[in-house]
Parts: sequence; structure tokens; C-alpha cells
Amino acid sequence: MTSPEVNDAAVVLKLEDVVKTFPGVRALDGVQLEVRAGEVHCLLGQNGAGKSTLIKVLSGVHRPDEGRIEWLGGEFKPANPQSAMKAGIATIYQELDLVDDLSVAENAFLGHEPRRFGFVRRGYMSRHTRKILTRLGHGEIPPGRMVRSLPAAGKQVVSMARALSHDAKLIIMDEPSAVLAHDEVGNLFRIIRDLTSNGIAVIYISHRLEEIREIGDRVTVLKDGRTTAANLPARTTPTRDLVSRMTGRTIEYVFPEQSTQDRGEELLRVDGLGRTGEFADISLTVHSGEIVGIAGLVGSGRSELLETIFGARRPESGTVTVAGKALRPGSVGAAVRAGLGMAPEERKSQALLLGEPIYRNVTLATFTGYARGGFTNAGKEIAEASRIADALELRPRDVRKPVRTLSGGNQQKVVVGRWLLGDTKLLLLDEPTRGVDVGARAELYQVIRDLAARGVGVLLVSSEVPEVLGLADRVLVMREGRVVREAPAGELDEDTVLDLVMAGSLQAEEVTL
Amino acid sequence: TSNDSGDDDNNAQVNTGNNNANAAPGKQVTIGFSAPAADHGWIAAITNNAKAQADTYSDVEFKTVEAGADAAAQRAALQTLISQKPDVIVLLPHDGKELNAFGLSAMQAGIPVVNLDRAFPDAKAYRLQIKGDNYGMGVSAAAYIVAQMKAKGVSAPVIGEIAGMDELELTQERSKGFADTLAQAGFRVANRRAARFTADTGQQEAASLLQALPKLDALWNHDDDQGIGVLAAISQANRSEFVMVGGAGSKAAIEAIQADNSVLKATVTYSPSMASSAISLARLIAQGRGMSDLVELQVPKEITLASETITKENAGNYLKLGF
Amino acid sequence: MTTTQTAAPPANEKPAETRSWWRDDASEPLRRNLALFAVLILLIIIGIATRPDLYSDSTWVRNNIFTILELASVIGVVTVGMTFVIIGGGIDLSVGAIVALAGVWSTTLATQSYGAGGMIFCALAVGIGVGVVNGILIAYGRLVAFIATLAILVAARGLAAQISGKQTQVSTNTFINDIAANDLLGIPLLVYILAAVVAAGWVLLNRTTFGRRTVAVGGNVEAARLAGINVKRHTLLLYALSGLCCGIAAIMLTSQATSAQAAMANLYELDAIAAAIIGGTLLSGGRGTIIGSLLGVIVFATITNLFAINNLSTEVQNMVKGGIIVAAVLVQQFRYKSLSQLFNRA
Amino acid sequence: MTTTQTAAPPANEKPAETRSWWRDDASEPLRRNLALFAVLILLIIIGIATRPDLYSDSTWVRNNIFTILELASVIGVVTVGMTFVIIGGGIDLSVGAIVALAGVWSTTLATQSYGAGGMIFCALAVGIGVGVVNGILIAYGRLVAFIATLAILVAARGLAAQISGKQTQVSTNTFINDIAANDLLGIPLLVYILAAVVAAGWVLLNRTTFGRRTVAVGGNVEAARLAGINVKRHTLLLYALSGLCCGIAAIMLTSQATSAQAAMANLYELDAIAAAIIGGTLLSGGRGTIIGSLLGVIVFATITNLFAINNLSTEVQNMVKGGIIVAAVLVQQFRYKSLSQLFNRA
Ligand SMILES: Nc1ncnc2c1ncn2[C@@H]1O[C@H](COP(=O)(O)OP(=O)(O)OP(=O)(O)O)[C@@H](O)[C@H]1O
Ligand SMILES: Nc1ncnc2c1ncn2[C@@H]1O[C@H](COP(=O)(O)OP(=O)(O)OP(=O)(O)O)[C@@H](O)[C@H]1O
Ligand SMILES: [Mg+2]
Ligand SMILES: [Mg+2]
Repeated sequence: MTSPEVNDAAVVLKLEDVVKTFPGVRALDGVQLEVRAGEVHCLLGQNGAGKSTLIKVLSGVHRPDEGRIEWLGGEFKPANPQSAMKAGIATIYQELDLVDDLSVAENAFLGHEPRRFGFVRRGYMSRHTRKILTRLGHGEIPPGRMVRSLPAAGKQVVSMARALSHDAKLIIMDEPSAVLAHDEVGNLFRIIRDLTSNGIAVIYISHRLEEIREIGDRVTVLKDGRTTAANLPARTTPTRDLVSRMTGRTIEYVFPEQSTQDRGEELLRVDGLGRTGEFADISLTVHSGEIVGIAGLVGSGRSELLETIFGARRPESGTVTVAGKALRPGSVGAAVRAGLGMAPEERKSQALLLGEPIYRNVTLATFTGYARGGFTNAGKEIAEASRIADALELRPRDVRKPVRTLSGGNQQKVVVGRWLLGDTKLLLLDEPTRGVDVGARAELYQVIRDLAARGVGVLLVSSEVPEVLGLADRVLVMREGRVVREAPAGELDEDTVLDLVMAGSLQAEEVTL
Repeated sequence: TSNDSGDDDNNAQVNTGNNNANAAPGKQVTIGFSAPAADHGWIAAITNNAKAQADTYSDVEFKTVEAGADAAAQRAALQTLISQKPDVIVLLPHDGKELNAFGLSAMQAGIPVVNLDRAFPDAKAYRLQIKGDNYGMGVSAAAYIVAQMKAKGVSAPVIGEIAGMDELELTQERSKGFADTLAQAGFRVANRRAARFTADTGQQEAASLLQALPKLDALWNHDDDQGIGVLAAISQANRSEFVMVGGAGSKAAIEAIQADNSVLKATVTYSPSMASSAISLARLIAQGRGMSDLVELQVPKEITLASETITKENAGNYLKLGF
Repeated sequence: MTTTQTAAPPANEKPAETRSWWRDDASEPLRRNLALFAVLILLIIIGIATRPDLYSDSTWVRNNIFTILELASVIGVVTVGMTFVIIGGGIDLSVGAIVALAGVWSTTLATQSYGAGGMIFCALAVGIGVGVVNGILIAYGRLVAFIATLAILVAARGLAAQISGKQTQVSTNTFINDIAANDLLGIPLLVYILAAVVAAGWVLLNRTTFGRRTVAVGGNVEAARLAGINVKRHTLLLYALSGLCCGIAAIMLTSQATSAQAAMANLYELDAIAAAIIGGTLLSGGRGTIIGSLLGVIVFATITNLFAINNLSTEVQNMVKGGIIVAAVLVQQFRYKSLSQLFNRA
Repeated sequence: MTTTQTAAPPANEKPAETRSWWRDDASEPLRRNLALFAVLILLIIIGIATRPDLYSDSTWVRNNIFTILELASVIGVVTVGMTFVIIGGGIDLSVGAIVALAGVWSTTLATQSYGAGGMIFCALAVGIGVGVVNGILIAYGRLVAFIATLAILVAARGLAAQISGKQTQVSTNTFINDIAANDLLGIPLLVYILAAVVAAGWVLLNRTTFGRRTVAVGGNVEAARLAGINVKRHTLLLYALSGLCCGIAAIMLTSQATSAQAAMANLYELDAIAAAIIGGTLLSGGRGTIIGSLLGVIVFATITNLFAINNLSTEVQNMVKGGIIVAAVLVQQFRYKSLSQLFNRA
């Protein structure tokens, strides 16, 4: 099954018929996997296919119920994360696993701190961390800095530094690019190539096919916890094939037709909005039925802008007007009453009640509307939530299940679905497809388009330029807290946007040179 | 206070009453007993004394229920006691006013109630009330101090007070008796700290008080148990310029007074021996007998023990009564 | 364009769901409550085994049940309020102090002169008032709940001592005093009050928007805020609710003791928190049940009763009590695991 | 937005990123501690204003400082252990009970017969032993820390009452009693012990793997587990450490009071938790400083001292104390905000 373009290096890792069940879910149901030294082996699969579970089995977090794992020629049964690391398997987990109140160096060496008589060898650890960070292209991050003060992308670098701090022969990366901007992804790939050239194997998980094409050697596809295809050549396998193995059906990764209808009356007007250190002097409008996209680098202040418009932060200057009426600043309640809705960037910490049933999450912003005299109407809520679940093809469909048991992409559908109830006139979407698989992504795009067609205005923030260009009618490009360009989507292409977005960084680099 | 766990063999606070007509066995009676569960030497002595006194009678069956942490728990415990049909109940309530209702209902049900120490406000709630004199304690302590100051010729003495648990009414009564009596001599309390009847809080409050009063002439400490800590604080601060009066009358305090090697010169009694008397009298009430030295055929309704002042001179007499 | 019609027929999802519906997390509270029931039954069996003489008397058993429930009633009412606060992500250390302050305030001579109505009004008003102060400090002053309510604990007890002059204030109002003394259809009035508060609490938590907001605020405060819930106002209301429960409890306790004093309801905060947690309320918020809390209170009261009828000394009592608390929680966990394994095999 | 070029960053830092790579709140603990210092100075100023007669005497001032530090010493040692437990994501309600049990056990006649060494050994062993029981229940029995340590609180006080027969046990050992009575170079020995424990705690927290892992376990237990830290063993050790601190405190308190009894160290758990939180320790774990906790303890001791030298009555004392706690925390927050604005402008 090995394709000719993959070298004949030794197989380091081999999984046979691995099964892992959780109460009510067979997360892994007979997985086969074979990884060779020095290759980048990609794992593909829809949300909930079992990718994260698989790597947790490999890294000693979960113990498999059945099956056999071979590592470097011997049987491998890691009892805990520590023994997996000792055996040479390091993992960058999908959920960031850092401690906010420890420094960069302490996080990188957490669990295996260099020490003498129980005392941390701080100097040694700091020097070593700096070396790793430099290797990662981020020598500017001081090892003594608290991780709390780093932005998401910086934290990702620290996670990577931790993986490199082990003397690993296999590094597993679970969606490392999800929180990275375009130039950061390039940097990541450089590091991966550096690793593989040293004979280190990498298991790489991502929902972005173009990344897999660029960095991957071979691909294994999972569906419903089963291997549906193994060791496909990453560069040459047609997209159609990959997608059909993932979904069991054929879809194409395309955006819905741009709507042709004229845009309606002005819904949202933002004038001179600013917050010190985050963004300044932002003015924009969104019309009924219009999708306005905001492109920009991670850290360009887009999330803060959306949160400020939504009333979750208080603006220091400027005004927000909805349908001609000034919005009370700093009040989410007022924004919701005015018909605004927001799907925030971090769904787990900002949007979901993980232990509560799906339907209660879907109706979180609207349950008061179904209530009579303060008494809730659970029957109505379940019916409405089920309707949304059907419309969004939520899996599982039973809305009484706790949200915690859903995969990432389905959780995102719940968050978006929340604002499909009630009379939302303007939807603010912050990275709505982060960590969402191809199939669900296409469904979400369709949902967003349908909303616009119904006259809802959409303000969309995304770090994926094709997404902004493909979905939006009009695009704003932000850099360092300011809008640097505004144009209809048709007038922009990917290269132009990337150029605009990164101009700031390029100029900055010139300054230091 | 002592380190031996109160064995009853030679308990001086028990009336073995060999030469007493009432010691002769009478009708078989069941005495129910309940006292709160404070981790405090005085309360422990109360319970021990009651039990030891009951053990001296062949005609008494003694049933105790320990009340938990507060009045509600004690009330619930008493309910279970009632169901065991005692002939008489001896009760040291958490708070007399809080258990007044229980006293009333028990009396109405025909079970005489002997109230120990903390009075019921309602006279119908008890058959006999036997208690110490908290106000009198303060009076005695103040009287001793006034006499000492007069003898030393101190006209405007600096007087300190370490009280017990401030939220208890008995503490208020003691302080009132103290302040009233001092006022008659034209004196007043310069600083008053409230400890919690334990040695560690006594030490801390005393340390604070000594710091607040760089010069001191007299000090009254309400309770000899916490007094261990008060004396520790005094010696830790190297202070000795004043006289100290204790309260309650523990064995350790009486010994210290007798030895006369510390600032503690006197203590005013509030003796747990009242529990022994309460059991004796409860037995007589249940058997329908009177006190043999009295003409009356029945036990009287109220007995208030005097608070005596123990000094070096009379310490020898009281030593056996120390708890 | 997406073509979705080809796959995922709902038919094959159904069986998996029916097999596992009871196992999903929503039923966990129920299972935990079953475990508490088991503990309760065990305690009663121990009671029967150690005192067969008493338990053979049916009148005594009946009376004993009411003794336990009356013992549980005051702390039970406080625990209902506490459960809301904890589910909402907070903690209220001031409950005992509020009970004392409300009790003392409503038994001052001045208040008593307004009769039973005045006393009840006063107790409830004081309870709500202090609760609102807690709420303002926490919601708007952004103080940690632990510190804010600890400060109010200290201050409220101080104020209660000040008002009462540290005296025990006797209630001369027969209406108030009769609440604890009287029965209706053979059941003590206090038990009715407890039942009413528990029922109201259950409805409030499970059937009203207020309850839903409480779970949301405690479960994920950021999500609640971004869903448009006024988190600050809700937090304020939660502490006011707890204060209200304390006001009710103050009347009940005053009636039981026919008096009030500054030191009353001592350490009720610990009892209430312990009962709520034993009952399955998550200390970090977002999850809990009223029934669980009620069972927790009753378990504690039954333990106390068991000790009393066996006349254990307080020190032994305390040692055993510590052990029983640990055992009760362990039983809950054991039950949870072993039962789910049992069902898995079936 | 300022122009980045003026700031002259180190050559290897990209200016555009210096602004966006981190938000500068790493120094927050320091700023909080500064705020506590401000509170402390305010309290001293109030002291000077109300009792100028005393404060004008330099010997008195010197003695007063030591009085305050001695008052703070026992609870300070307990608070160091508590700080570790809270940073590690737990809570220990049993500290007061452990101090009492260790104190009582080490002053039984039998133990005293082994001399000072035997007493100290006994106190430390009892402290660590009970701490280990706490740790086992929480780490391996998976009990909520609040419930487990509450149960141990009740049980340990019961055992202490049983051992002592509820008597106050006098220490006749002069070595032990002299610890509290003696000075070295004019500074009380107890203050040295406090300083030593604080210093050891600081080093342990900031310079050893144990301390760094404590932050990890409390801050993100999942991350700690994934990093291969044995979370259970670490949790066990944290409670054992707290128990050890209680054992040390028991010796100190026994020495101060020249005696021990079951009711000693009453409610120290609340004092220690409050001091730690006032000192900036996050109740939810993952963040806290030893110095902050020490300052918290000293602030409380200074408040008590202030009340004593002004002869305030207990009830007024309590009312004012509640207010001061609230004010202290508010000052911290105010300072935090205003200062960060100040720094932003600079
Ligand atoms: N701890 C758990 N308990 C119960 N079910 C779980 C648990 N972890 C994962 N699952 C379930 O196992 C299945 C596989 O989940 P997994 O996280 O491995 O998917 P994934 O392929 O990583 O998805 P995504 O791309 O969204 O991250 C899902 O149905 C998920 O709900
Ligand atoms: N104290 C501060 N000092 C300087 N800059 C700050 C400060 N606080 C926030 N920022 C800025 O606010 C922005 C926050 O970054 P964030 O990653 O949330 O932005 P974003 O554009 O929403 O990115 P993403 O696409 O990841 O959502 C950054 O521009 C950051 O530099
Ligand atoms: Mg995943
Ligand atoms: Mg963002």
C-alpha cells in the first residue's frame, strides 16, 4: 500500500485493531496506523472521527480496550503520559495544556524539570528554553515571561517547545495550526521539516487539506473510529478521494454562490470605535442581508472589536448604532435585545455550559422568550433545539445529551445554532470554523449564506483568507488594530489580502534590520 | 484543672454523706442528666461530678444525654431522654432562655426539672434551680481588688479585665458585677479583652492587654482555665507589678495562690460542685424527701451558691474543692 | 454545493440512544441521591440494631422521625438558599450570622411591640438586606465571595451583639413561639415550613428562568454573560435569596428557642455547605439539586439523632461523625461506579 | 498606540510583536503586595493618631511590633501550609483541629515524660499523620477537599477531646515553655520560627520542582497530568505539608499558652484562609505568594492590636473588622486598576 514517493525508512509505530470505548460511544473501533521514521503522517477525519482519542491512546492518557500497539519493534502499553514521554513520544494536545501562572521555561519543562536536590536549575532551564525557542523561530519570547501574558499563538509556540524539550522520536501534533496565523503556519512547517530531517516522525492532524498537501508525506483517514484508508500519498491523492473516505459521501470544498440580492437597509454602524492597546478608530457598516468579513493576523484586535460591538467590553471612544438607534455601551443585554448575536472565539470557555444538555445550550440566549411568568417551557425548548439540530445536522441528534460529549465541530454548531433561534438581525461570528471539519464547514457556510439570504447581517472574523473572500460580500483588512483596506470581496484576491495583512510585520522587520 | 482524667475515687466534690440521714436508700429512681458539650474543664467537671455523685447512691439509675453543639441539638437530645421516662431531669442548658420551653413542657408532663446554673426565666419551668452567682463573682473580685488598692494606697489604679466568651450572658453578669463594685470605690476598668475560656485565647488576649497597658495595678481574669494562658502571657512579658485575681477556682489556681510565687493572689469561686448537689437534691425530689437540716418536708425551689474569695490564707481549705 | 442526503439515516442512531439514555450525565444527580438514601437507610438500620427497645415502639418511631425533621428544618431552609448560591458559583459564609442578626433584630422589645407580623417582616427584611449587601460587594464590588461573606459574618455577629447587648432576648409573642410548639394533622408546623421552602426551591431551580440563569452563571459565567444574561444582577439576587432563607430560618429558630441571641446559629455556614456538597452540589458551581441538599441535611440530623439515642459522648460522636461523612461520600462514589458497570454488562 | 520605534527593543525582538505578544500583568502579585503594605501603613497611622501617648515611646513601639509578630506567628505558620494547599487547588478546613490534636497529644503525661524532643516529635508526627489522612481521602478517595477536611476537623477535635478528657493539659516542660518566653538578640524566638517557616515556604514554592508543580496542579490539573506529574501523590504531599505546619504551630501555641486543650486554635482555618486570600492567593488555585499570605496575617494581627490598644469592645471590634477586610480588598483592586493605568500612560 506504500506509495513510491515515501522512502523506505523503518516503521516506528504500528497500531492494529485498536478499540477505545467511552460510556455510550465507541470512539475508536478498530484503528490501523503505521508511521515511519522521518515522515509526516497526517490524520484526517471529520469532527468526532476519533483523531484526538487516538493520539491520547498513544500518549498514555487513555488505555485502549483492545488492539495492539508496536513502538520501535516492541509492544507498547503506556500506563501514563510520563511513560509515553520516556519512551520518546511527545504530544501537542488540541486543547492548550499550559499553566498560566508558570513561566515559559517552566511550562516547557513541566514534569521533567532539570533539578539538583529538588531545586530547579533555573539558569540551565532558561538557557535551554531559549535555545529551543530560537530553533522555533521565536527567540524573542523571554523564557521567564508568564505564559498568562502570551496570546494564543505564543502559547502554541510554548506547547511546541515542550514537545521539543523531550528527546522525542515521535511528535504528535493535534491541530497545531488551528490557532496560528498564516505566517506562523509557514514557520511551523519549517520546524516540522527540520524535525523530520533528523529522523523524527511526526503525526500531524489538521482539517486544512492544503496544509496536508504542503507538509504531509502519507495520510491515514479515520471515519467513525475506523481506518477507512491508510498510507495514501499526501500530495497526490485527489481531494475528492480524501473527502469521500472521510465522509462516506462526495462533497466539494466550495463556497455557496454569492447572493445576488441587493443589500438592504443599514443594520449596524460603528463610528470611530477604539480601545487603548487593542484597536483604534474603527468605522464600519453592515447592511441587512450582507456578509462583511474581517481579515487580519492573529492579534490584530479583531476579537476585541467584535466583543466591544457586542457590549462585552466598554469602548473608550466611538459609538455603535443598530438600526438607527445608539446602542448602550458595555451592555450585552442591550445588544441582544437590539437583535445582535455573537459566536465567540473560544467556544469552551466563552460559549458553552459543557455539563448541560445540548438544548439548554442552544436556548441559552432565548429561553426567557419561551417562558411564561418566569416558568420555563422545556418541551418547547427541546422542540426548537431539535429543529436547529436538524437544520445544522448535529451529531448526535438527541438534544438532551450533554454538550461535553460532542466533538469540537458539533459544539461549534451548537454555538451558532443558539442565534438561529429568536430574532437575531445581526450575527457576529469569530472564527466560526476553527477546528471544524470539511463536511461540517460546508454546512456552516451554507447556514451563514441562508441567514444572509433571510436578511440577517453577518460580521465575520476569520484567519483563513479564502474563507473571508469566499463568504463575504465586503471585506475589511485589519492590521495592528486599524482597518487598512475596505473593498468588495470581488476586488480582492488572496495574495492581495495576505500582502496587506502582513505589511506591518514586514515593515517592522525592516526597522530592526 | 488536672492532667488525670478525673477518676472518681477521691473526688472531693462528691458528698459521700455517711453521716447523713438522707443517705439511706429509698425508692428506686431514674435521674436524667444533660449538659452541653463544651471542651472546657468546668463543664467537664460538672458532668464528672454529677456522675460520681449518682454512683454513690444504690437507689439511683443515672442516664445522661450529651447535648451537641447548640440549643437545638440539646433540645433534640432531651426528647430522646424524655422517651426513656426518667423520674427527674437535671439540666444544664446551653442557655436557660432557649430551653425554657422544654422545661415548661417537661414540668407539664409531670417530670420535675432541676435547673443547673443557667436559669430559666419562667418559674414554672423548673422544680429546683441551683446555680452559682455570676454577678457575685464580679463583686467578690472587685471587692478584693479594691481592698488591695486601698491597702497599697493606690488612688487611681489601672485595672484590666480578661473576660470569658463575650456572647454569653454569664460573662456579661460577671463583668457588670465587677464594674458596679469598682465604681462604688471610684475605680474603673481601663481595658477589657474577651477570651474564649481556653488557655490559648487567654494568652493572646492577655498579651494584647498587657501591651495596651504598659503599667497595670490589678487584673481580673474570669476563668482559671484560660488563666493558664493569661499567667503564661504575664511571665512571657516579664510583668509583675500588679495583682491578679482569678475565677472559678481550679486546682492549679488554688495551688498557685498558696505557693504565692506569681501575680495570682486570689480567685473567686464558681464551683462545679453544684452538679453533685443537684444530683443529691434531684434524688430527694424524686423520692419526695426534704433536706434533713431544713424543717421543710420538701427541697426548696431556689439555691444560689455564694462566690467565695480564695486567698493565700484560706487556700488550704479550698484545695480539695479545686477542679 | 453540499449534498448531504446520502448518509446518516437517523434510524441507526436510535438504538444506541435508547440503550444509553439513563446513563447520560443528566441522571447523575438521581443516582447520587439514591446513594444518599442508601446511607439514610443504613443509619436507620444501625438505629434499630442498637436500640431495638425504642424502635419497637411505633409511637416513638413516629415521634423520632419528627424530632429528626424538626432538627433538620432550620438548617434545611438555610441550605436551600446556600444551594442556590453555590450552584451560581458563589459561597455564603455569613448565613449563620444573618440568622442571628435577623433573630436578634426581630426580638428587640421595639420590634416585638409590633406583634408577630412585625417580627416576621423584620426578620425577612434583615435577611434580604444583609443578603443584598453581600450581593453588592460581590457582584459590583468584585470581591471574592469567600472574603466578602466572611467579612459580613464578622460584622453581622458584631452588630447582633451590639443590638442585643449580648443578652438572650426572650420572645414573648405567643404566635411566634407556637410555630415550633404546634402541629397540624399530627405533623409539626416547622416540618411544613421546611417542605414548603424545599418545594419552592425545587420549582425555582428546575422550572423557572431564574433557576436556569443560576446554572448558567455558575457553570460558565463568560458564556452566560455573552448570552445576554445580566450576571451581576443575578448574582445579587442569589445572595438576596440566601438572605431571605436566613430570615425564614431566623423566625423558625427563634420560635424553637423562644428567644434569640447573637451567638445563635453558630457555624450553620459549615453545616449548610457540607449538606449541600454531600447532596451532590458542585462547590465550583453549575451543578446541584435541592433534593440532594435536603437529603444531606436529613442525613446529618439522623446521625445526630443516632448518637443521642445511643448516648454516645460528644467526643466519640465527633470522631464517628467524621467517619460517617467520609463513608457517605465514598458510598456515593462507589455506587456511581459499580452501578454503571453493572448496567453496562446488562 | 505609541510608535514602537521609540521604545528601543532588544535587537532580537520584533517591535510589532512586542506590543502584541504579551500583556503585562506578570507583576500583579507584587502590586497586590504593595497594596497590602499600604493598608498596613494606614493601620499604623490610625494607631499613632489614636494613641499618640503610646506611640511616642520608642521602647513601647519596639515591643508592640514584637507583640504583633508573636500574635501573627502561630497563625502565620499555619497560613504558609494553607497557602500551598490553596495554590495546589485544594482547601484545608482541618488546620485548627490538627493544631489542637497535635498540641493535646504532645502534652499528655505519657508524651511529656519523653521530654521536649518527644513532644516536638509527637506534634510533628501527629500533624503529618492527619495531613496524610486528608491527602489520602482527597487524592485517592477522590473526596471533595472541603468535605474531607471538614470531616477530619470534626473527627480530630473529637479525638483531641477524648485524649484530654476535655481537660486543659499543662505543659511542665521548661524547654517547650521557654520557646515563647525567650528572646535571641532581642527578638522573640517565635518570630524566628515564623521567619524560618516563611523563608522555607518561599524557597519551596519558588525554587523547587515541588513548588512549581504545585502551581501546575492547582492552575491546570489536566495540563499537569499530561505533563507526567503524579497529581495524586503531589496532592497527598500538599496536605501532609499543611499538617506539618500545623504540627509546628501546635508546639508554638502550646509554648505560648504553656498548655494545650481540645478547643485550642479555634477557627484558625477561617483566619488562615482569609489571610491567604487577602494576600492574593486565588481560592480556585494556581496562583498565590507566600509573602502575600504573610502580609495578610500581619494585617489581621495589626488590626487586633489596634483594637486592643484602643480598648474597643468585642462587638464594635467585629463590626469594624468586617469593614476593614472589605476595605483592604477594595483598596487592592483600586490600586491594581489605577496603577496599571498609570503604567500604561508612562
Ligand atoms: N472523555 C470522553 N468521554 C466520552 N466521549 C468522548 C470522550 N472523548 C471523546 N469522546 C467521544 O469520542 C468521539 C471521538 O472524539 P475525538 O475528540 O477523538 O474526535 P476528533 O476526531 O478529535 O474530532 P475534532 O476534529 O472535532 O477534534 C466523539 O464522539 C467524542 O464525543
Ligand atoms: N495590555 C496590552 N498591551 C498591548 N496590547 C494589547 C494589550 N491587551 C491586548 N492587546 C492587543 O489586543 C489584541 C488581542 O489579540 P487577539 O489574539 O485576541 O486578537 P484577534 O485579532 O482577535 O486575533 P484572533 O484572530 O486570534 O482572534 C492584540 O492586538 C494585542 O496586542
Ligand atoms: Mg480532536
Ligand atoms: Mg480573536
